[in-house]
Amino acid sequence: MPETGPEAADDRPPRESLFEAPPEAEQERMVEAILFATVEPIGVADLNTRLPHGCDAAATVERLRKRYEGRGVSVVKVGDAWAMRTAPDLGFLMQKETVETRKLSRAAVETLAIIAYHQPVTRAEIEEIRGVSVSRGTVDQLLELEWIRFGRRKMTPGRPVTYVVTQEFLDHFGLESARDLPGLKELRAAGLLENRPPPGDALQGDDGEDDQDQTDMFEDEA
Amino acid sequence: MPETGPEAADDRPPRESLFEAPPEAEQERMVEAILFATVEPIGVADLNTRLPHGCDAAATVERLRKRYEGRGVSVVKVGDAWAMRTAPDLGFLMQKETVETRKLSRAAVETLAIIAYHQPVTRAEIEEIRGVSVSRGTVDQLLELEWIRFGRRKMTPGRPVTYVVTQEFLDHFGLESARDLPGLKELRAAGLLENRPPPGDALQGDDGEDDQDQTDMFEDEA
Amino acid sequence: MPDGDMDFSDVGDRLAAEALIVDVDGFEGPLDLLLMLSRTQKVDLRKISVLALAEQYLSFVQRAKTLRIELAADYLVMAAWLAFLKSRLLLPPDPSDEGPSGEELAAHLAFQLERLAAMRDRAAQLMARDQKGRDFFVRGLPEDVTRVRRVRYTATLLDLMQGYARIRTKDEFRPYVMDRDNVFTLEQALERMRGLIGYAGEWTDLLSYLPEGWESDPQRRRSATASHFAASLELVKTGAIRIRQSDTFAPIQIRAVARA
Repeated sequence: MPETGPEAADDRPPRESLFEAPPEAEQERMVEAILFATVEPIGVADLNTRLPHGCDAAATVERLRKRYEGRGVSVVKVGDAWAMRTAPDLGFLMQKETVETRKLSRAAVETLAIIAYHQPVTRAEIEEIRGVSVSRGTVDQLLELEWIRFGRRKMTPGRPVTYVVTQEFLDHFGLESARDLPGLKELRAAGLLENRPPPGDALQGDDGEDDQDQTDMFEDEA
Repeated sequence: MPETGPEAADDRPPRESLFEAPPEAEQERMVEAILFATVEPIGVADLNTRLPHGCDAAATVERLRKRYEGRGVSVVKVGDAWAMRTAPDLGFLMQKETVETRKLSRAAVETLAIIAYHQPVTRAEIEEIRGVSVSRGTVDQLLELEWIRFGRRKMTPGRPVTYVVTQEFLDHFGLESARDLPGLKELRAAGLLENRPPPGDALQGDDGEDDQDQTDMFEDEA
Repeated sequence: MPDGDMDFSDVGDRLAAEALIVDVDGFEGPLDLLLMLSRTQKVDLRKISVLALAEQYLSFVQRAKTLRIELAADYLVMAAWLAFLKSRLLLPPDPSDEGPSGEELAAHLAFQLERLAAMRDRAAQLMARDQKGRDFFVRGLPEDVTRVRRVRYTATLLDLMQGYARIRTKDEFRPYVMDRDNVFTLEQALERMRGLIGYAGEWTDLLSYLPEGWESDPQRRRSATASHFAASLELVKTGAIRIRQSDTFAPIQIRAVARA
């Protein structure tokens, strides 16, 4: 719609006082330009600081998302941030752009999945789930890819460090949030995300707290 | 959105036969995605080799250019090639201001102080008081900061321009007027002046008179 | 434990077991191996026969031993634990034993296997998702945000005052030159009074001796008054004049001493 260009906006100067936000169409152009130009997802707060005073980035980005529905490029939500990405079904056109990634080992892939579904999770918990020790290289590789990062320490003896997945992880796998991980609800319903200690384990008391932490983490992200 | 993955694309083979071009809208999506993701501007011939057989890149890119008219992003021709760029009028959004706070130089502080205490004051008078010449840069910096401005010209030979402090200056330093500046007596009481000021110093008396004296002093000298 | 014993009468199973032994390095620990073994039961992991699984595992370890394959310690630890579990499951519960029952232990193992299987499925699903740089792409030519660096200068009122104080203090080191415009010195007063004193036959107010232009301006008047007073005292000392004051703050009067 060429009518909504900058000229159109200039046609209504009386409404454009210094402290009045630009018209919606203009705000949309601005958010479009910012998201378009940037590789990293941008948070709504960041958008607002870059937009002129009085703009509503949250509402604008939603409108923009609608506008791009079904196009070759889409506006996607990544955690609390927004980005533009090409439509996944057009990947076949992009051989030139395809980035060759190091093949992840089975251990790395499993560890990543465990961190994603059980976050925040300690190394000991990952080892408990996989039944083998987690090699340093595996964690390092995931940290290097910026798919995982350190979370807050667990309030259990030794205050072990935890791992959580990152925004880059969400971005890479096209997830809006960690709650959108496939089958998360089913796993939780089946009790498979519980950190259930072996029967007779002395540390049984911590169980309840741990679960609390996990749930909180996902709820926080909502 | 795993449903729209590569599988989804595979779901519509009837439209993607080897000899039939995808519908116009689909071609547009494809060109849109390629122009978005490509690292450098891409020519029509290149586009055609990347698009499925039978596509018309030249016509599609023109349609796409029209579609983006007036948007925050535009399809532009770069030499013989095409690229997508953010609209030129939104360039200001692509700048991120980082404000660095730096202490005013000693020369600037002293010059400012002299102007504040002795306004309206000529450059020659500032130099006389400071005992050193005042660099053009220092005065320019203070003018730029809008802490000083030009006052009326002095009615003396050469009619030199004078400097006075601004409202901006008063706001910055939390003063209601330049008369609120502490006098030398107060400076001494505050321990800022260790030594006795020279006899006959214009600021020796009480404050109210000082201002008067200050002005007089220079008018007399002129 | 409905399935009871698991034997290797079936040739296929036996071959599978052999293959497992050869592939032992390919397993990521005993739990991984157990999960693989459980697959041969071809049932929902929740309905798995842990007893049968234990049997399978133990016979695997046995075969590995006969084939002189070195097994990592954790495989042996698991074997010992499964042997213990097996005995618990087979023997009637001992009421005096306070530890967890065989069923509880078996249920936990089943849970662990199910959980590991679930994580593997999810990992596979995750990797099958559209991935950035493979299925969808970011902007190829990002227009980097140009950073405009703006310097904001600050100074506090204290800086300002210190600056001014600095200049003013510096003034003191300037060679001191008395600003004489408003000062009437003792010498000047003495000179002047000596010339005038001869005419003072009567008592006259000292202030009437102040020179013209020094009577009205307060600063000048102060200076001239002081110097004339001092000069008159000097003249009294030499006996040239007499001086008197009738009361505190009353006018000071002088009179020339009549020469004998």
